[in-house]
Amino acid sequence: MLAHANLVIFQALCYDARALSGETMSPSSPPSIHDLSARVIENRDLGASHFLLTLQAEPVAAAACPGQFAMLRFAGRMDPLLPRPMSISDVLPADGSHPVLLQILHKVVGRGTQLLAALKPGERLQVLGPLGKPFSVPSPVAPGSQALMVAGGIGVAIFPFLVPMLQRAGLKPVLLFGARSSRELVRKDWFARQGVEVRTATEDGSEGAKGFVTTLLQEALGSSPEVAIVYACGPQAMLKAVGEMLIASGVSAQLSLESYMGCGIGACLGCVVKVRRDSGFAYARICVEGPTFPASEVLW
Amino acid sequence: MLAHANLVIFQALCYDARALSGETMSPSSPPSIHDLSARVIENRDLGASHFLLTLQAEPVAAAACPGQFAMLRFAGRMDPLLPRPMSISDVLPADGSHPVLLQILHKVVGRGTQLLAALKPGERLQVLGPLGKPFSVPSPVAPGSQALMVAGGIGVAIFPFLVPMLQRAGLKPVLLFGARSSRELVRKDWFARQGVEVRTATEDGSEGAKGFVTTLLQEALGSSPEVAIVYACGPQAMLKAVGEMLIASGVSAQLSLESYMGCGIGACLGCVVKVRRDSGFAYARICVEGPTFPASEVLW
Amino acid sequence: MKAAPRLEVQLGPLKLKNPIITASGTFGYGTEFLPFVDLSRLGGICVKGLSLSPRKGNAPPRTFETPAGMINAIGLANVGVEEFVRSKLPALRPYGTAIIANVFGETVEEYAEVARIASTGEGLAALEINISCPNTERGGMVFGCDPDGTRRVVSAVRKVTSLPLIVKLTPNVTDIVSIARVAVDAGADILSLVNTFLGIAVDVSRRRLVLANGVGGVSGPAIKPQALYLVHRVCRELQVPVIGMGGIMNVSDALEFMLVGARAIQIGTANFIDPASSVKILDGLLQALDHLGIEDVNEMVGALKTDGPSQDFST
Amino acid sequence: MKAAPRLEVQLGPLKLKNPIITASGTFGYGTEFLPFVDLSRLGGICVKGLSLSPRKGNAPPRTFETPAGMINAIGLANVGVEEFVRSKLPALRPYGTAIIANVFGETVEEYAEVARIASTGEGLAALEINISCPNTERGGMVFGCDPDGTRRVVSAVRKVTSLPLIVKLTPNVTDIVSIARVAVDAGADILSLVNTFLGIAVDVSRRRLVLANGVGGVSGPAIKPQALYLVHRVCRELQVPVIGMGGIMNVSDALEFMLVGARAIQIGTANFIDPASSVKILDGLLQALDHLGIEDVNEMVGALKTDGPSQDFST
Ligand SMILES: Cc1cc2nc3c(=O)[nH]c(=O)nc-3n(C[C@H](O)[C@H](O)[C@H](O)COP(=O)(O)OP(=O)(O)OC[C@H]3O[C@@H](n4cnc5c(N)ncnc54)[C@H](O)[C@@H]3O)c2cc1C
Ligand SMILES: Cc1cc2nc3c(=O)[nH]c(=O)nc-3n(C[C@H](O)[C@H](O)[C@H](O)COP(=O)(O)OP(=O)(O)OC[C@H]3O[C@@H](n4cnc5c(N)ncnc54)[C@H](O)[C@@H]3O)c2cc1C
Ligand SMILES: Cc1cc2nc3c(=O)[nH]c(=O)nc-3n(C[C@H](O)[C@H](O)[C@H](O)COP(=O)(O)O)c2cc1C
Ligand SMILES: Cc1cc2nc3c(=O)[nH]c(=O)nc-3n(C[C@H](O)[C@H](O)[C@H](O)COP(=O)(O)O)c2cc1C
Ligand code: FES
Ligand code: FES
Repeated sequence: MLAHANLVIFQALCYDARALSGETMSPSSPPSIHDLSARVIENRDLGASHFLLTLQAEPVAAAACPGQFAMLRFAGRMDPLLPRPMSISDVLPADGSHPVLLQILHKVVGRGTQLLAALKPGERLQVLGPLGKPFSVPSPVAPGSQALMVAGGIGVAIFPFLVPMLQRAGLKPVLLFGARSSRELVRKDWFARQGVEVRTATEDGSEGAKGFVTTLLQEALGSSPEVAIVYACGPQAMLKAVGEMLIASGVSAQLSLESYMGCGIGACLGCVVKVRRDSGFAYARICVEGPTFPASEVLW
Repeated sequence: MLAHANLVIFQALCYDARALSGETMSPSSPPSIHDLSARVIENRDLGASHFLLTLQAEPVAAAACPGQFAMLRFAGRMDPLLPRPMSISDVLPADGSHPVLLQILHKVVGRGTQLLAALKPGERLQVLGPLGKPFSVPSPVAPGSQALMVAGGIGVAIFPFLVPMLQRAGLKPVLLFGARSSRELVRKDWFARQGVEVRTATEDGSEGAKGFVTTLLQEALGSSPEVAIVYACGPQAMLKAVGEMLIASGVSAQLSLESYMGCGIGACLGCVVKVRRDSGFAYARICVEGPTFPASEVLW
Repeated sequence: MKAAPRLEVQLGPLKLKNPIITASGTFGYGTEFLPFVDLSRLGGICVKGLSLSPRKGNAPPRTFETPAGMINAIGLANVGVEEFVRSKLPALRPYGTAIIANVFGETVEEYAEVARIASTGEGLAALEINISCPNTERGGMVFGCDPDGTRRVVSAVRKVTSLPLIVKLTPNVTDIVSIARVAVDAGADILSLVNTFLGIAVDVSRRRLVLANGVGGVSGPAIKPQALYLVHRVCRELQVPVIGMGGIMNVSDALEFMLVGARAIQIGTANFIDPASSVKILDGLLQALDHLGIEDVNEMVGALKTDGPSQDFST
Repeated sequence: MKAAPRLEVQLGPLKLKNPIITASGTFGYGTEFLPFVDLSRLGGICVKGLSLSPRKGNAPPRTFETPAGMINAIGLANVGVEEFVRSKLPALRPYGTAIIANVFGETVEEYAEVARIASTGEGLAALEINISCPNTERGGMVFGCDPDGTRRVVSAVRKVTSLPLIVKLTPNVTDIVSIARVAVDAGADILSLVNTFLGIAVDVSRRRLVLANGVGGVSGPAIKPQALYLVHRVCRELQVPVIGMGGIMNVSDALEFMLVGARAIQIGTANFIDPASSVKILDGLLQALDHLGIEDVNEMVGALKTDGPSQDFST
């Protein structure tokens, strides 16, 4: 198993922590969960069925940490029935006209995301969050060492919120971003503007390396400078491949997993993944024990 | 049973007939039914949960006759599942910017009408129609004789489309309009502007006579000038009372009935009402044999 | 240019030009749908359930909407089998589509007599017997809810008809497979399932059951997972051809039923939501097969993969 | 000022401060809901089904959305009855709410042993036995699907506990009343119904069943008409106190179950949609009773009017 000793987990007030200048990042009691009716501020069409939804959901945004998610639902609807889990893609600092805002980056794949895509400014959406175990950031780190963010497709959604945390911890964030084609490399320029080095791969070769993001990862792990930690989010097949590469390489890695979810709060036991426990295995709930797991824990 | 001999039924091209100047109103083959995706042109909030929805649904509007209805549904939704029957409240003549338009006047009572109320211009709604048996208009009529339109609450929705037909047939239309309170006497002024005499009753006495619309009807039947025909639409209890008064008075009358509907096209046999047939009774489908029935036929 | 996928399916003695059938009670006597559907395109049409004498049906209200479904207690209103043979069947014959007469009775003898008369109808493709009908001779127990009732009805009908015999099963039983087996042993060529699930609706403000009949049958998308389960079970346990139905609204639903083993499917409640559902699903099927590169729809029948994780049917 | 409506209900030996109970398997061990629900306000909490040994449950996927419902095959994952008594029950005790242990086994002896151990738990208000569990000794036949299995389980449990005994019925039977009667004869103080309906989900693109277990249980609004029907039937036929459930999402649904005769109700899937559903429904109930001018919630129990049109239960 991965040693957790050198990882500091931001379990509380990550948004506030981000606003602080110092390095006062110590674990504390779990953040409170809020269930509120959020107003849509903006729902930007990024093309290729991707949308960036900005919500006024201050208590959720203020309590959120990178890697956490929220359950989104349309109040009063009986079909689709279940809330949809979505990563908290970013929180925007308060300005004069708005308090802290919450951002969700999503891709239309079915009925729930179709409804999300149709939301217009002023409309409302029920938001339950923040939920799940955040990413953890290693500390201290060797000067100049890298943190790789490996994104497959819409998996990129989870990373914007993580970037400033990594930077504050003294890590150099690098985004390895794979997608089917150039059009699906959404928010790439945003990362670049934050000073993140972005390397891309597309299956159709329309941009960056032709092939899968795992090729980029292989290269990055092979070359200097030192990679302190790897974060990955994307389709299960990709996560499995990434996880195996990282266990082989010995670099510590955190995977963000997905699953159908009933409740999002640990009650239905629906969202499990097989994980290594003691000598055998256990089913861990992705919504509570995850969605972030050390790569070495997950038994596919 | 009511004699049908002196009733001419406009079964075809009622909208076009209305545009004609002459009296060429002869029965013809049944109108065709259309199922189309209609664009919302306007959805006007009339207060007291009433909305006037204007749709671009030209083929339906062009084929419609007063008294008919349409089935409205939200394509792709599984809940609420069934389409909602709504009277064709009016059709608006084509102008430079729009072809013939369809109007629906509805009141929010449940989930379907809530969805209708939330429609915004540019959005789409599936419309199946025109459906059902239209009102019929007596011909010839004694000069100066009246046609009473008895409306209970949202039952008024069915009458705007009927007004010009009555006027063209040489009848003087009078609207007897009952509602809970003054705020629910929607579109009253519209009728007045069309030259319809409007008499009102409210249960709380906030406008017109205090009490039920049946009081207005009793008065109207008792006084001259001659009432050639009565049309009624409203809650079942009101229709029953109106029907009984009219059978007693001998004035010919047509009631527009409502029911839960499955299909609207005669296939499910769900929407029946008990009617007099031969020596016994039968169940007639409101969506096909109705919604308009001679008062004397209905067995409550 | 590629040829269009082949859609013809064979269910024992019954050949259909495609697997799309409209379900009994949801498609009138067919002609109601002329403004919306080219009847000649359908694989089959099951007409409203027929009885010996005409029936008026139940008092209203007869239908009500439920979450993602509806509940009905029409009371099997119909014109009677003789009138069907005389006037309804001839009107459908010209379309060259398999016409299936859905029949029922309140006694075994009535079932047989209705079936016999229906079978005299020229051009009828098959009989579908609705065994979800209460046996008035035995205290109202539904025939299809016990093996004995099922056996007696099916055998009696089998004796009076040489038409392909479809037995339509009720889902309101503990063990549908045992009933299915009895139906096949008694002479069914084909099984169709499911009929509606028993349900009620309550009007809180009036403190009454909504339907005048009290209880009704639930249909529509709400019942799809249950219907799929029952079709899958019957297809796994028996070799008989199966027609699947219950909540089919689109081509994906139709393919789900075919993958678990149904050779044809029936479209019921969907006809009320969009009267052109049946042909839209047919068009969707052609497109889907074409898209998947499948040349014959029969390749989809029972094509569910069952390797991999256990698929234990005991829980 | 008017007094608030009285909410206390008595179910045989079990008194609840109000009729709102959270359903087994949908409310964890209670504490998961501390951020959303003041547990002390609930009438009762049914914990996740407990077995003799801890169970890991089924492989994923375990849940899937269906039209207006969901399907689950969790596989009865739980910490085991001993761990429940040791750590989970004490955490719930301070809230002064009736804690109900839902128990099951794969043999009659296991049922009895789990029930015996659960009954040692201090402060437990009642046992609910889930008889929708396959009997591993008899080829996986579900205990609650036949009268004999039901009788044996209920009698065995009755012998080892003096706690109020709730028997939770499966809806997947031809005649729920006969099973209910056996349960009562064998010693049930209270019946609760319904458990989930059997169903499957099919993934067309992968040509597989979605759930790793294959079959699962359907819950949520989709099943409400069917659940209401079964609760109504049992309440009409038997005098035993009944706890109703199946798709209750709001106060209107809750009142529907009470009108047909349920003295208390359980909230299941709704807890997943909005974790505060249980208390919101409780608040809604208070408001509704107040609005209707009803002083005691018991006035609603079985208050369905049955005069007027016939309410025939045979069709
Ligand atoms: C912790 C977590 C965080 C997530 N973050 C994001 C995010 O930031 N942006 C984003 O676009 N998506 C995210 N997802 C995935 C997202 O929840 C699903 O894509 C979404 O629920 C699909 O909803 P739908 O109604 O559009 O699709 P549905 O109508 O439910 O189904 C459409 C298709 O999507 C698939 N699907 C449905 N639900 C899931 C699921 N939970 N996981 C995987 N596949 C699913 C099904 O296989 C189906 O074919 C996340 C999932 C989890 C568990
Ligand atoms: C031929 C016909 C024409 C109609 N024309 C109009 C119209 O022009 N304007 C208008 O506002 N309404 C009209 N109605 C009534 C309208 O169809 C219902 O009010 C509507 O379906 C309710 O939908 P909902 O989803 O909002 O309510 P639901 O969520 O279904 O139910 C809310 C309440 O409305 C009642 N209800 C539901 N459906 C009906 C129904 N069909 N008839 C009576 N009560 C019902 C129920 O008792 C329930 O309590 C018409 C009905 C028919 C049959
Ligand atoms: C209004 C209505 C009437 C029905 N009448 C009959 C009938 O007469 N005979 C019959 O065998 N099934 C009848 N059914 C059952 C359907 O044929 C079908 O089995 C059931 O509705 C499930 O399919 P669905 O969910 O696609 O509607 C009826 C269903 C509905 C909704
Ligand atoms: C995810 C899930 C897990 C469940 N686990 C159990 C269980 O362990 N024991 C039990 O008796 N019922 C269990 N049930 C059934 C519920 O308690 C309830 O009977 C059923 O879901 C119907 O109610 P609903 O529609 O309100 O959810 C479970 C239901 C769900 C959805
Ligand atoms: S989604 Fe319910 S336990 Fe995770
Ligand atoms: S609504 Fe179906 S027959 Fe009238």
